[in-house]
Amino acid sequence: MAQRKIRSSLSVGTKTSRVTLNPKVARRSFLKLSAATAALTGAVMTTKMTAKAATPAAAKAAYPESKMVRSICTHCAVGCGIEAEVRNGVWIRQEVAQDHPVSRGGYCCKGASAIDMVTSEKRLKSPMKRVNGKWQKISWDTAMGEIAAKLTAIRDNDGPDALHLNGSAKVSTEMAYLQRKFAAFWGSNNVDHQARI
Amino acid sequence: MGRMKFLCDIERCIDCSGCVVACKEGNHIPVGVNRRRVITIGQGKPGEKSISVSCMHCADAPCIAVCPVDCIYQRDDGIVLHDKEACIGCGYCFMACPFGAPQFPSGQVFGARGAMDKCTFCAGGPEETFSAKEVRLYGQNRIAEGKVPLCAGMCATKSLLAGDADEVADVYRERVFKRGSGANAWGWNKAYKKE
Amino acid sequence: MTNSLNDMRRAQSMIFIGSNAAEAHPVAMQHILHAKEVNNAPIIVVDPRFTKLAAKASEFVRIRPGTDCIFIMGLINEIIQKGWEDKEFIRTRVAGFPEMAEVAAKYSPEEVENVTGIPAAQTRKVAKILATNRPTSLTWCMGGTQHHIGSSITRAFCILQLVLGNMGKSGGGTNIFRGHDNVQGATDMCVLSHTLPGYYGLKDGSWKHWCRVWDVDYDYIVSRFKEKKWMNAKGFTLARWYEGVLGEEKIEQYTPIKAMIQWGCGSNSNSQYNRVVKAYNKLDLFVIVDPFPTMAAATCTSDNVYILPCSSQYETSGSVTSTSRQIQWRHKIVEPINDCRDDYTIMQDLVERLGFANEFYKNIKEIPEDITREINKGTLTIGYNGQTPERIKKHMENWHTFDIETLQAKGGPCDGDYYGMPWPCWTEEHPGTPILYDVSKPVAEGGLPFRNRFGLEKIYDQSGRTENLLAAEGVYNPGSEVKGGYPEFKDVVPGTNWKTDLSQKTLKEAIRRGMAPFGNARARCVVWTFPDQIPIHREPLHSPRPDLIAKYPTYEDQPNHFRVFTRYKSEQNPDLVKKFPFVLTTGRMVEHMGAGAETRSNKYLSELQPEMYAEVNPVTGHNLGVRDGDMIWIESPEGGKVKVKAFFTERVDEKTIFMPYHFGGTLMGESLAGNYPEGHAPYVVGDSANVCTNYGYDIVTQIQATKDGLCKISRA
Amino acid sequence: MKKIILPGCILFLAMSGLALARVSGLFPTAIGPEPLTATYQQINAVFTGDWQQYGQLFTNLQQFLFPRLFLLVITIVPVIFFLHYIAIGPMVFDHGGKQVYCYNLFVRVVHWCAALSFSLLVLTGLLILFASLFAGGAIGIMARSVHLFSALTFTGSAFLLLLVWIKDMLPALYDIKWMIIMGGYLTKEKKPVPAGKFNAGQKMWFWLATLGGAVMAVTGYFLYSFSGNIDTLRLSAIIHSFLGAAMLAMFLIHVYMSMAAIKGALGSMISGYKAESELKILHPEFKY
Repeated sequence: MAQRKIRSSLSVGTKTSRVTLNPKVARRSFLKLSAATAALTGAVMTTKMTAKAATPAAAKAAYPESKMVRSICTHCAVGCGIEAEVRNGVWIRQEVAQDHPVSRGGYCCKGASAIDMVTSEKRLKSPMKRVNGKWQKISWDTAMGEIAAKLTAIRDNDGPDALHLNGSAKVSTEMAYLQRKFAAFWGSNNVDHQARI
Repeated sequence: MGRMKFLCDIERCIDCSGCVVACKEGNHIPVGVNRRRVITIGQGKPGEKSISVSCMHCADAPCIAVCPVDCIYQRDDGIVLHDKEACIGCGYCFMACPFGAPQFPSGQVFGARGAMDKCTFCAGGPEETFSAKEVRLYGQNRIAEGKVPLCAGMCATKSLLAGDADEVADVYRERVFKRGSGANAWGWNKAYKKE
Repeated sequence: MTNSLNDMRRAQSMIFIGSNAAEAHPVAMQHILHAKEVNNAPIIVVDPRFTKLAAKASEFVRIRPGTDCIFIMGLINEIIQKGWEDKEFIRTRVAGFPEMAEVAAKYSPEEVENVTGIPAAQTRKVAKILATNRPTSLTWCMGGTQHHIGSSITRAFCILQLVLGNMGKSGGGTNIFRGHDNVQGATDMCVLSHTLPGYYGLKDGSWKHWCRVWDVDYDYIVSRFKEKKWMNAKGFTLARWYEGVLGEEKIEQYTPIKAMIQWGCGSNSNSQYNRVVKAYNKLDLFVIVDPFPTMAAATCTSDNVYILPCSSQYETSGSVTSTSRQIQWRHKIVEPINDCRDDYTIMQDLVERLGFANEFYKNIKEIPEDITREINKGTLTIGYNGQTPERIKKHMENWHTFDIETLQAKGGPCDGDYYGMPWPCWTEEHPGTPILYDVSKPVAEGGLPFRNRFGLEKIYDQSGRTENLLAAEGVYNPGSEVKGGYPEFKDVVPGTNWKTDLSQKTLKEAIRRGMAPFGNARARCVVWTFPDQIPIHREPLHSPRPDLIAKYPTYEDQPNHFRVFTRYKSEQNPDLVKKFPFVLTTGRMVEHMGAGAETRSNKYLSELQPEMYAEVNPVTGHNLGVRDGDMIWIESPEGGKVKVKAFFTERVDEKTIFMPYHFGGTLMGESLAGNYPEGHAPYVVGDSANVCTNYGYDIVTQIQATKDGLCKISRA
Repeated sequence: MKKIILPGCILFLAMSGLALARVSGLFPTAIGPEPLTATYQQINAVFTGDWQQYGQLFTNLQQFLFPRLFLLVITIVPVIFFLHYIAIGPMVFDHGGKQVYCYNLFVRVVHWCAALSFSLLVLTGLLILFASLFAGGAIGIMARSVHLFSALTFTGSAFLLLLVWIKDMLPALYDIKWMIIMGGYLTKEKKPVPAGKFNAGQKMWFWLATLGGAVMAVTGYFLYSFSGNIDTLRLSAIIHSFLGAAMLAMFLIHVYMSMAAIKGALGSMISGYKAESELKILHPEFKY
C-alpha cells in the first residue's frame, strides 16, 4: 500500500521544472553514454563499443589543453595500464585506460589511486640523515658525498663483500639491471631483491 | 532518450574497493565520505558475496520526495543530482534512501553535518559545466564529456555496470544467459520498478 | 607464467594453490571469471583459508599449510591410477615419468587425508574435475613457495600439468601470479645473488659473456672482487643477509656485512623481522632509497642511516615486465616532485663518486633507452632481444589493436605481434611467445618446444634406466627442419652457442630453420641437481603434527647455504607444538601492497584498512577467552611477538591464525611513529606480521618459510 | 511434423544426457548461481535497514503528512482561537483585590527561559520543515544550529520546571471534571471550575512539555548525531514530527490562553502575583 502511494506521488515529486534549474543540465542530459556502457561489458560487446565511441558525445573535454600520458600501474604484476591526464606538468586526473589489453580500464583500489603516489603528502622531500638519533635534512651533494666516502672506506678496509645491496622489484627493468650491474662492478655477489622472498 | 542506471553484478564483485577509491580519488572526496561502498555478506563462509553500492539514481527517488528544501532533482536521463548550496544537511534523504547513499561530511562547527554529498553519476551538479566551482563541490562531470562514471569504468572485474539502461540490461542479460540462470540484479526492483 | 592472464579466458578449469588472486591480483579476476562464466570452468581453490577467491570458487579445498606437495602428488597418483594422464604427451615430451610415478604411488588419497586434512573423497573429486575439464590453468603464488620445501612444491605443480598434458596449450599452463609490478623484470635481470642477468649463473663463462656485453675487460671485473673465488660464490640473500651482520650464525665470508643499501625494498617483508632490526642498528652505513620512508627508517635509530628520496615510477620512465612476461613501457608522467631524484640519476651520481662511471656507462648515453638496448644485446637466454625500446613504445601507443583473447595485434602498426612481446622474443621481427612450450605454432610466430638444457641422455639413480632427453619423433613446431627432438644450437659462430653469440646469428639461423635455439627436449620430472630429485613431502620445520616428523623428516643442516649456516634437522622439534599450538600463516589484502610503505601513506587506502589484525576462528578465540576485537599477543618460537586485534572469522580454521603482512611502524607492540622523519609517518601503523613468522628457508632458493610456522596466542 | 520431432528428440537426448552427466558428476561443477534472494535480503538487513517497513513509512509521512499536519496546526488552531475570542471573548478578572504570590523569581526566570527557547524551537523547526520556501542553504543550516541550542536550553529549563512543579502537577480526580466542562472556556459564565494550583489543561501542557520534551530530546539527539542504526533514525524522525506537531498545538493554546484568553495571565508570570478573585474562579482547590 505504502509502496503504491510513493510511486503515485513521486511523479509529482520529480517536477520537470527542476530539471531545468540550469539550462546546461537539460542539454547535457540528452547525451547518450557511448564508449562508456559497452566498455564495461567484456569481450562480447567490443564491436559495439568501438562503433559507438565515434559518436560526437565526447566533443567537449573538461581540460582541453591537457595531454594523455600512458604508464603502467606500480602495484602488482598484472600490469594494468594507466592513462594520466597531464596539464602544465601537473597530473590532474587518472583516466580509465579502456584500451589496455589486459586490464581494460580495470583497477583495484591501489591502482585507482595511482595518482596518490605522486601527490601523497607523506612523500619524502629531501635527503635525510640521522644525527644524534634525530632526522636532519641534508643536501643531495652532502648525502651522496658522505655515502660514497663511507662506502669507499668500507671497501678499502673490509673488502667489497662487506656491502649488501637489496635491490627492488618496483623499479624499471633497466634500473634493476643497473642494480645487478652495480653489484658486479662493485665486486660482490651480495645483491638480492624481493623475488627471493 | 536513454536512462542512466547502475548495476552491480554480484557474481563478479570481488570486494577490491576499486570503485570506492576511483570515486574518491577522481572526485577528491574527503576521507570519511563514501559515495560508494562495497558490502560483503557472509564473510568467510561459503556463499560469501560482495556488492558495490552507491546512489542508484532511482526512478522514483524517495530522497527527492522528502527533501525539505527541494534541493534534489532528477535530470531527464534519470540522474539524481542535488544542489549543495541549498542543502541544509537535515539528513532526511539519508533516512528515506533504501541504499544508504547520502553522505554527510562532518567537521563543520559544533560537529554539525555539512551539506549532503552523494554519487552524481559523475555528472557534476547544477553549477556551470566544467567550472572550478562544479569540480570543487561535486567532482568531475564525465557525463558531459561522454565518459562513464569512474567507478564503473575502473571496476576490476567489470562487475559494476553503468550507463544507458538498455545497454546495461543487455550486457547483464547476456552474462546471465551464459551462466545459465535468470538471477535478477540487486536493487533494480527497488530503484527502477516500473509503474 | 607460461601463458598470459588473457589466455586464462580459455581455460576449461582452473586450480589455484596458495594464491588469493581476488585480493592480490584483482584485475586478473576479470579473465578468470570470464572463463568461469563463459566456459563453465570450475575454479578449484586450495588454501588454508577461505579467501575472497574461494568465495568465487566452485570447489574449496582447505589444506594444512605446508602440505601442498603431498596433495599434488596425491592428485598425480590418483590421475595415474585412474588412467587419466595424457599418455601421448608423456610419451613424447616428458622425461622421468615412471620414476616419478613410483614416488607418487606412495601418496594415496587416504595418506593425503592423513597429512593434509583434505578428505580422500575430495582429492578424488578434484582429480576428476581436472581430468574431465582440460585444459586446466594452474596458478600458485607465495602460498606455494614460501616453505622450506617450496622448490619441491613448485615442481610438483609443474609435474601435475605435465601429467595432464596441459603445458604449451592455450588455456593451460602453469600460471604463477607474481607479486610486485616488475618482479618479473627484476628477476629476469637477476638482481639475485646466485646469478647474472638472464639467468646466466655465476660461472666464468657467464662473467665473460657479460663482460663482452658491458664492453669491459674480464680482468677488470675480476680485479673488483676480493678474490676470484668470490665471483663464483653465491652471495647473501634478502632472506638472510642480516645474519652476515649479526655474526650469530656461522657465515662463510671473509668479512661481516658492514654496509647496506636498501633500494626500493620495504624492510618488513623479511621474516624474523626483529633480528633484521637488530642488524640495521649494527651496520656502519645504511642507505635507504625510497619515495616513502620505509619501516627501516623508523626501526634503525643509530646514526648510520641515510634516506635518499627517489621519485616514484610515475616520475621516471623505463620498461616493466608483467607477470604474463609482457614488457610494457612506463612513460614519465610528471617530473620528480619536491627534491626527489629518479633512480637513474641517483645511481649515476653514486657510480661517478665511486669512480667506475666510465666503465659502467661505457655504452649507455641515452637513459633509459640505451640500457634497454644493452639488455637486448646480452640477455639471450630468455630472448630479451626483440623488445627494443621503440617496439615497446609502439605497443603502448596501440593498446586498442590487440585482441583480448589472443593478445595478438590485428592490423595496425604492431600487426601480428603479441602484446608486450612476451619473452622469448628472439629477434626484432619475432612477435613474442604468448604461450611457452607451445608446439602448435612455428617458432617464428611464437611457438616453442621444451628446452634442452641438461644433456642428451640420463641414467636415473632411482631405476638405473637410461632415457633420451630429446623430444620424441613427431613433436616439433610447424616448419621445423628436424621433425623431432634436437639439441641446442651451437658453433654457428665458432666458439659460441646460442646463449653467448652476441651477433645473434645463431638465433636467426635457428629461427630461419624453423627451430628453437635452445633445442627441442623433454620436460623433466626428475631434477637430479636438487636435494629431492622427485618432489616428496617433508613436514614443515615447525610442524603441528609431531607424529609425522619421523615419516616425513626434513633435510640435513646446510653449512654454507648462500654463505650462511642454515638449520633444518636440528630445528625440527616434535615438542614445539605443545607450547606453540597454532599454525601461523600470512598473506595479502587488497588494499595494501608489499611492506605497505606506499599504501599506508595513501589516505584512501588507509581509510579502507586502518588497522592491523589477526584472523582467528571464533571457536579458537572463545576457547582462549578472547572476544572479537580484543587485543591479543601472538608469539613465535623465536621470541618475536606482535600485539594485534583479534578479528573473528571463519575464513581460518580452528588451528590456524592468519595475519596480513603489510603493516609496519609498530614493533612488538610499541609504536615507532615518532621515529619516522617528522610529517612522514604513514597514516596507518601496526605490528609487522613478520616479527612472528618462523625460522625456515627453502633448501634450494632460501625463500623464507612464512606460511607454515607455529605460534601461540594470549590476551593482551 | 517430422521436422519438429527429430530435432526435438535430439534436444531431449542431449538434455537428458546433460542431466545425467550432471547427476553422475561428469560435470562436477555447481556453477549456476544459486538463488540470490537470501543474499539480497541479507544485504538489505546489513546496511539499509528494513526499508520496506520504516523507510517507506518515513518517506510517505514526510512527503505527505508532516508538512500538512504542521500547516494544519499553525492555521487551524489560531483560527479556532480567533473564533473563540470573537464568540466567547477573554476572561477578565478584577486584578485589584488581594494578591497571591504564586511564582517566585527562580520559577519565573526558568519559565521564561523555557518559553523563549521553545518559541525558537517552534520557529526554527518550522523553518526546517518548510525550508524550501526560504531557499534553504545558509538560512536552513543556521536554523538547525539554533534549533540545537534552543533544544539544549529548553531541555535544561524543562527539567528544572519539572522539579519545581511536579507536586502541583500530579493528576487529581477533579481534573476529569475540568476536562468534561472544558475548563469553562466554552461559556461566558464565571463559575468556579474544578482545579488546583494548575488546571488539567495546564497539567497536560506541562506533562507534554516535560515527558514529551524528553522524548523529543532523545529522538532529536539521534537525528542530530546520526547515531544508531538507520531504522532508529527513521522511527526517531517519525516520532519527533508527530510529537512536535502535538507540542506545537499545545504551545499555541498556551500562548493564546496566557496572552489573550485570560486577561492579565501574562502579568502574573512576570510579577509572580495572581489576584485572589481569579484564583477563586479558576483554581478554587489551590490552597495558598
